Amino acid sequence: MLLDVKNLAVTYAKSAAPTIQDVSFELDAGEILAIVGESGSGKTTVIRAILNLLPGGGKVSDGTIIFDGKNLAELDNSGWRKLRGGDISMIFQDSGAMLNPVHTIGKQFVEYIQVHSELDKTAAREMALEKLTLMNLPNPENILNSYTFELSGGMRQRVGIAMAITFQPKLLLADEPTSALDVTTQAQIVGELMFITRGSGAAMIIVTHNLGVASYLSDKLIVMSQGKIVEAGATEVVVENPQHAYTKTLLASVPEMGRARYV
Amino acid sequence: MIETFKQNRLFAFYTALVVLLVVVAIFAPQLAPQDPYDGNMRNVLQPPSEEHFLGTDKLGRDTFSRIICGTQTSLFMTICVVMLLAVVGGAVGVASGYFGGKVEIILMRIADMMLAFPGVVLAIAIAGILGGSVVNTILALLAVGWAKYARLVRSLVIKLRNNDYIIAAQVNGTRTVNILWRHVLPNILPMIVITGAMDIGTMMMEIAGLSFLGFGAQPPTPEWGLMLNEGRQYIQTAPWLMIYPGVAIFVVVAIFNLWGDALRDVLDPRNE
Amino acid sequence: GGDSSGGGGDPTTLKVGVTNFADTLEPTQNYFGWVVMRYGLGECLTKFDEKMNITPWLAEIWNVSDDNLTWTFKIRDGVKFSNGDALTADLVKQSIERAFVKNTRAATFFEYESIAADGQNLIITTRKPLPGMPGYLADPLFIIVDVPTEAERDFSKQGPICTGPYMVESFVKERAVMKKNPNYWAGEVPFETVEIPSIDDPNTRAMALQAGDVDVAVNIAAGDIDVFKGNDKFVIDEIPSLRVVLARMNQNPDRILADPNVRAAFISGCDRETYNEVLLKGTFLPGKAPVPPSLDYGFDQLTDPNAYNPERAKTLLAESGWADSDGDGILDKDGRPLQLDFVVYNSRAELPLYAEAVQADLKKLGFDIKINTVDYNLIDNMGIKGEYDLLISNIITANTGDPEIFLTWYWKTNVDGSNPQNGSGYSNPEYDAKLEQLSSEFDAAKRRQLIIELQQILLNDSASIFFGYPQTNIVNSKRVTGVRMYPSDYYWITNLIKPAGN
Amino acid sequence: MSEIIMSVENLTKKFPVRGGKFLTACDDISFHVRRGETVGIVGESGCGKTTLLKAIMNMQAPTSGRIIFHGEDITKLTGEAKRQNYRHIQMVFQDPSAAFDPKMRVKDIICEPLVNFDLIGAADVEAKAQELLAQVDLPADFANRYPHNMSGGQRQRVAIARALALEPEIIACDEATSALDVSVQDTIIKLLVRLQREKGITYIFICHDLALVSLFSHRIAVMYLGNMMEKLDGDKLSAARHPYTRALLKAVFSTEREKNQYIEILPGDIPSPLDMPSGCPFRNRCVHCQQICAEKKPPFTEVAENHFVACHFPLEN
Amino acid sequence: MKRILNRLMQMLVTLLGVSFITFCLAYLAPGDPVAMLLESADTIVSQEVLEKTRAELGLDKPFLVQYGNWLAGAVQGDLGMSYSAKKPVVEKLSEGFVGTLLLAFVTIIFVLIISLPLGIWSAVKQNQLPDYVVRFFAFIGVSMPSFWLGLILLYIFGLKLGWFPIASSTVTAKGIVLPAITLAIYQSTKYVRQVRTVILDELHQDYVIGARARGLSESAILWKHVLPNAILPLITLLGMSIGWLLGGVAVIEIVFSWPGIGNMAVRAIMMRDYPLIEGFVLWIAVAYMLINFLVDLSYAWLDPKLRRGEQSD
Ligand SMILES: Nc1ncnc2c1ncn2[C@@H]1O[C@H](COP(=O)(O)OP(=O)(O)OP(=O)(O)O)[C@@H](O)[C@H]1O
Ligand SMILES: Nc1ncnc2c1ncn2[C@@H]1O[C@H](COP(=O)(O)OP(=O)(O)OP(=O)(O)O)[C@@H](O)[C@H]1O
Ligand SMILES: [Mg+2]
Ligand SMILES: [Mg+2]
Repeated sequence: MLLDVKNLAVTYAKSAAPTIQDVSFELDAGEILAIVGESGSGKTTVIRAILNLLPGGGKVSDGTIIFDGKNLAELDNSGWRKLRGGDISMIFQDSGAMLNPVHTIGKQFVEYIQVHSELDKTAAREMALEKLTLMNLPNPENILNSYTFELSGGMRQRVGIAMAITFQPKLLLADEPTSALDVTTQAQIVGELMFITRGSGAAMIIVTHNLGVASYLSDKLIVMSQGKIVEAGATEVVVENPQHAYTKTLLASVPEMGRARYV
Repeated sequence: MIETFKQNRLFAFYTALVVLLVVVAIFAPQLAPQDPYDGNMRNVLQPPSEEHFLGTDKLGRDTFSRIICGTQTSLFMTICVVMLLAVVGGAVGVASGYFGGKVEIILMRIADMMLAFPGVVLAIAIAGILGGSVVNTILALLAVGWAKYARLVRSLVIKLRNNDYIIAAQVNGTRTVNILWRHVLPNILPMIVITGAMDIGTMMMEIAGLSFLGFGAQPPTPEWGLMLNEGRQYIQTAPWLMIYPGVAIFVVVAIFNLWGDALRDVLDPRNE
Repeated sequence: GGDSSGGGGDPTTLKVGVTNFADTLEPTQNYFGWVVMRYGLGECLTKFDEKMNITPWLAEIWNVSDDNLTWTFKIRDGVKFSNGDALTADLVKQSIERAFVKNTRAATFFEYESIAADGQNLIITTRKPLPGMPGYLADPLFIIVDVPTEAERDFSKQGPICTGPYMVESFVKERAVMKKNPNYWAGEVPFETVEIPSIDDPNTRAMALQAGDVDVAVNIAAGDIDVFKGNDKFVIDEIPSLRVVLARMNQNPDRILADPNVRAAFISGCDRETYNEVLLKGTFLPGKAPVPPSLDYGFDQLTDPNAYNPERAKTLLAESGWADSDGDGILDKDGRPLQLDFVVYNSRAELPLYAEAVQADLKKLGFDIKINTVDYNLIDNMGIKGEYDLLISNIITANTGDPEIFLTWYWKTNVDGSNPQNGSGYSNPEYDAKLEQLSSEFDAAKRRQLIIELQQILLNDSASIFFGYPQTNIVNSKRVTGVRMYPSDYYWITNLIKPAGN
Repeated sequence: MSEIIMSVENLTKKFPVRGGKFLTACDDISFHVRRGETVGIVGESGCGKTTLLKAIMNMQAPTSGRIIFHGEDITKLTGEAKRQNYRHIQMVFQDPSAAFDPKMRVKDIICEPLVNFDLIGAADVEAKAQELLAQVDLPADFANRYPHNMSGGQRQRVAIARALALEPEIIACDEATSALDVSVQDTIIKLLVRLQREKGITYIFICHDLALVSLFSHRIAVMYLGNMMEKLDGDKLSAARHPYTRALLKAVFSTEREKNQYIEILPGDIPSPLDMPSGCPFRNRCVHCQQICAEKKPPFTEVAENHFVACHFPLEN
Repeated sequence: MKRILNRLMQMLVTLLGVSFITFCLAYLAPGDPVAMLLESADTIVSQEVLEKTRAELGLDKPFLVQYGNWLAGAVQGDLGMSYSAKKPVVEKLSEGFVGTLLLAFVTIIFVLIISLPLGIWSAVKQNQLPDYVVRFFAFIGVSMPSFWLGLILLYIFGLKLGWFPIASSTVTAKGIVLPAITLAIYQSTKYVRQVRTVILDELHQDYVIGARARGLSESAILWKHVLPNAILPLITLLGMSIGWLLGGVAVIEIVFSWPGIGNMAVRAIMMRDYPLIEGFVLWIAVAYMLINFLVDLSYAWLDPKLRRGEQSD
């Protein structure tokens, strides 16, 4: 088992009740897990907790996260640094915003590669080029010399994915990687994510509020509501035969082409 | 209101201090143990003693009484300046921010010009040319300071103007006057108040600076900057004359700065 | 007090902390000649000694013809300008004529029929007998400059070529640097360089001296003098000066002070004794008459009708119809409040002090006195134009050896600008007549008597208020010796100031 | 078929941008709106939907073109006439949390339009507010709440209540549900549809979600890069014939997994509106592109009843 | 390039406005300029001479013509004669210029040395002891009148300890220390807060989370990512401070008798030397504009958005 999350609880402020509670799930290598649920239900919190990147003083207040046999709670700072961007990578809703606006993409890509390897600058750049090419990005050389604001949303997202897969991570965490994109671009990115994970055997947790994307992409599905998992299981089973009332409403509310019209 | 105080003890505490200062300022003549203007000329430059808590000055006036009364002068001038700044700057800012067009271009050009100056120096020039007096000091600081407020308010109004709820108000058929009065003003007021509160300390210091240079309050007004300037002459022989007005400025400015900070924490919509 | 005055320092450099009002070193501009002389740069034909006696300087000896109209000054042989030019009577003539061309004040000292040079003799013929002539020529306005060098030298920028022990190295208002004049005629010049920072604030000046930033400081204020008294690192030379602190009273028509009763009330309301003895710690003598007691012009026999008497002041005001009709504590008459504009400058510490003390005292009588602090440079012009109700200044009373010029300038009737210095509107024919008499009186005793009478007239008329008479001082650290204060206040840096070691 | 209540005629909006160029946000857009119907306008980001709506709402004057409503060109209205026009056209905003003055209570918010047109007095506010709240299924005690004390869905109901207050003929919605969760979106749409039935309101509904638009619009207009590509009846969307519309349809993921096997990826990015391709705006991403597409901008042609397509080579069903 | 030209044009317009306002100020100020120029302490000039000089100087012309003439002179570096010094304003200004420039320079260096490390430290240690300590002192600093601080420093270090001169009527290395430190303390207290805020702002940006997620160390994030971003707002601040300092810091210059332009300005005002005041105000405006312009240039150079925008023009 690659990842084993048990009874995870996260608390933001000192005295407040935990924002998420009792979250448990397992993930095997090569599996794709989708987390869906209403906004504010704690989806982002779950995956940030895995990388210990909780914002604003958030703390794991209970539970364990075992990754690849290691209890992550026992990691020290350098252990975390190795893990982040190494065995576990993250893809954000807007990967562009996650890059420094005053440095070129190339500079940051190379820096990232050098943090996790012994490569020199040229070799690192080679590697960056290679990863970008893998993402079907036209003219990768040009992209390395660009700043984030010079790329379109779809391109930025692809750069983010290219960086995330650089070191063949065992686990990819994707937080709404397509929510800011147009439908046509979304289809492109979803396709690429699928291709990459299936191709490399990496496991992935994808947070999305698009149930269609979730059912297209994932093997397992978790439905969250108000900080708790209300339903979990194989995607097919959950989508086709939802048990929990909330999941049912959710599925029924998704506007689907060709469903009964409102008018 | 009471809720706010409960939630923010620190703010309540600073507010209490501010209220105390205001009370001291209002009742300064009653609180001062002696006449701040009239001293015993046979009893000058006395070091602090039981009778004269902070000593006496060059004309035998009681320093403590003068410092107490200085609260009135200082606070009165500062509050005048800040209020006028807010009103004048605010009006200009709203006019140019909401209506835009030529008026805006002209007003903002002038404001930019004013901002292209180190305020204090220009204030010195204006106060100097007009001649030192309380009113002229206020005018000078007003002439120099309005631009900052106008800019601030304008940017707030512009942000607001593109806000959905202002657009909604227009779509609802709200008349312009009402939009300004009911929607724009209440929503920029907190920022103006915050800025004003945070400026009180600065203004107090600038007023003291002007007086220190001789362009502000004139003798025999008990004004701290002026007292400091006078005390400077006696830095060696009667250092208390220089130290205590400075301490007074420091304490009052500090209180207002703390209060301003706390007020910002309380009022700033971003902190909600 | 701090006793950390730097002991060491460069023995070839003298540092003097002064107040300076001069923007340039052109001696004929404004009163800038004073500075030229004080800095050890310029010299005159005659000089006042410690007792205010006229003594020879660039002129060795002089005499006046029997008709008292023609003066002959024998110019000292062997005197050289700092550039090496020899001083001749002709150059002196040019210099004096230049002063007359450049500054109208020259004519207020004397008007000449002719000036001629004859060998080393300078012959001046005047229109009327002028007993004060040798004293007039001691005035810094008549500093002897090397006029022909003006062709290649801008005096106002580079400073004039003169005969003093030091010459200009650099000058800006804030700081002058003088260097040794290699051609000096009267003996050794002890310092290579004299640095003269201008420290207008009296208190800062004192601190600079104390901290060893300067070796000599002029005019330490009353508040600070105690710091140096009894401190064995410093020497104080304090003398009664020839100065008086007075406030002109603008009595032109329409002015509140045009009413002699109000003037008298004003003066009676001021407790001058307290101001001088307490506020100024006795560094000033209480004022009464125009001429200070340090000069023998009958100070004690003059009677001051306006001695401190607040009750009398109240009565006088009431007599003139001033009453507090609106209950604001300020008297008024015909709707006009008893408000006076009191012009003050700051570079002398006692002036604002007097003004504020007066302000406090007279408030009790119902005066509302507005203090208007201006720069020293504006004072005289404001005085001339009468832009004041009261204008305080610290004035030298006998810059020509006796008070004649002083008594003339400020109180002689000003007919269409004939005596611009009197902008106050004061006019008394009797006074003018006596002045006329004085101007051609050669007999010392009679002159003294006239001056006493003149003073009494001013006192009786409440023409001005005389606050006090300062001691002047110059304080030096024991690094140097030979520092002296002269009553005339003209000579600060001389070649008598030497490093202490020598 | 009901009467035409508003017609947009040749509406063009250009923004001057740096370098003296122009950005064409809306290019010669024309369509009708019929009373009691919903017109859904779909398109990807930056295609000019909001610009179009701003013209309709009289918030931004178009560069050219007219919008005829009640027989007059409302883009020319100013001052009081413009204000009076808002009695008949109201709007619901995308972000329900930004659309209210945070300092006002719900009752004041929803009655503000009525007060503005002097239709009710201060005394009637409470009652009227409760009546309006009831229409949008909110309890009466919401009248005294502040906007920040409500959930997103509740706020959007308040927004709808406010838009209803004047009983306008047209309500324009700019992405009115895209900030909401799907389940909330569902109830809001149902509410809108109910109100339309009860009051005969006309909606102009701007949205980027093709599926959603298809489910409740009577008419759908598809926009791309400032141009209108296809107009057709809402229930006939699957019969769309423009390659772009088709591509959109194929990019929609579904929870019904078997449908997802039809996902097709449209290559390339949307061109920058500053750098528009000549001829057909879609040609650089279109697999059916031919010579003429680069040369001539395709005109609208009616390929079936009420079905217009701007394409030189409309696809067959 | 175009942007820069644009900026320059804007600056010129602003300068024109500033010059007009100052000219108005001087024009409306009480007193007859000719009389002020010609008369000195003891001389009053006759009406004819006044009229004649007035005509010579063109001061009898209509207001706008006078302004035009003055402006034409100003463009050629002629700002008229100082009433008090009776020498050209430009010359008088240049006397104070060196002192002010030097003081500004040294102060800014002190400010940077004090405030950058403290600000960064306090941001990184947000809500920990170092942060509280730094903020406490910064707070004390902002609430303390600078002239009072100056006097106290003067008393201690000049008078009691004798380390520095009491009055620096000339520009000396020793003399600059106390005024520069006073100013630096005063300014630093503001800067420390600003640096802290700016750094904190940046630390909360998404790209910091991104960098963490990529496994970068905290120090690499701070130095390589946060600082380059923080520099832009700080440059603006720095520009404002330099401009402020170049205007001459009258109060401090007076406390320390520093021969700067602020000191001169205060005297000019006391002496009602309007041409000098005009010249002074104009100088400040020019200095401010120049600094702003430099700040803009540095933005164009440092901010990739602007840099790239420039190229595509
Ligand atoms: N920095 C923070 N401090 C305090 N509370 C937070 C913080 N970040 C998130 N929360 C709270 O935690 C809860 C879960 O937030 P989270 O971002 O995980 O939700 P989400 O499911 O990702 O929502 P969305 O779909 O809107 O992204 C929310 O109620 C939010 O208010
Ligand atoms: N005021 C403006 N000035 C310049 N360009 C503008 C302005 N408003 C909109 N645009 C541009 O016009 C184009 C259309 O904008 P619009 O907001 O109408 O798009 P949209 O379809 O509403 O997009 P979205 O789905 O992102 O809201 C965009 O390229 C936009 O950048
Ligand atoms: Mg989230
Ligand atoms: Mg939009």
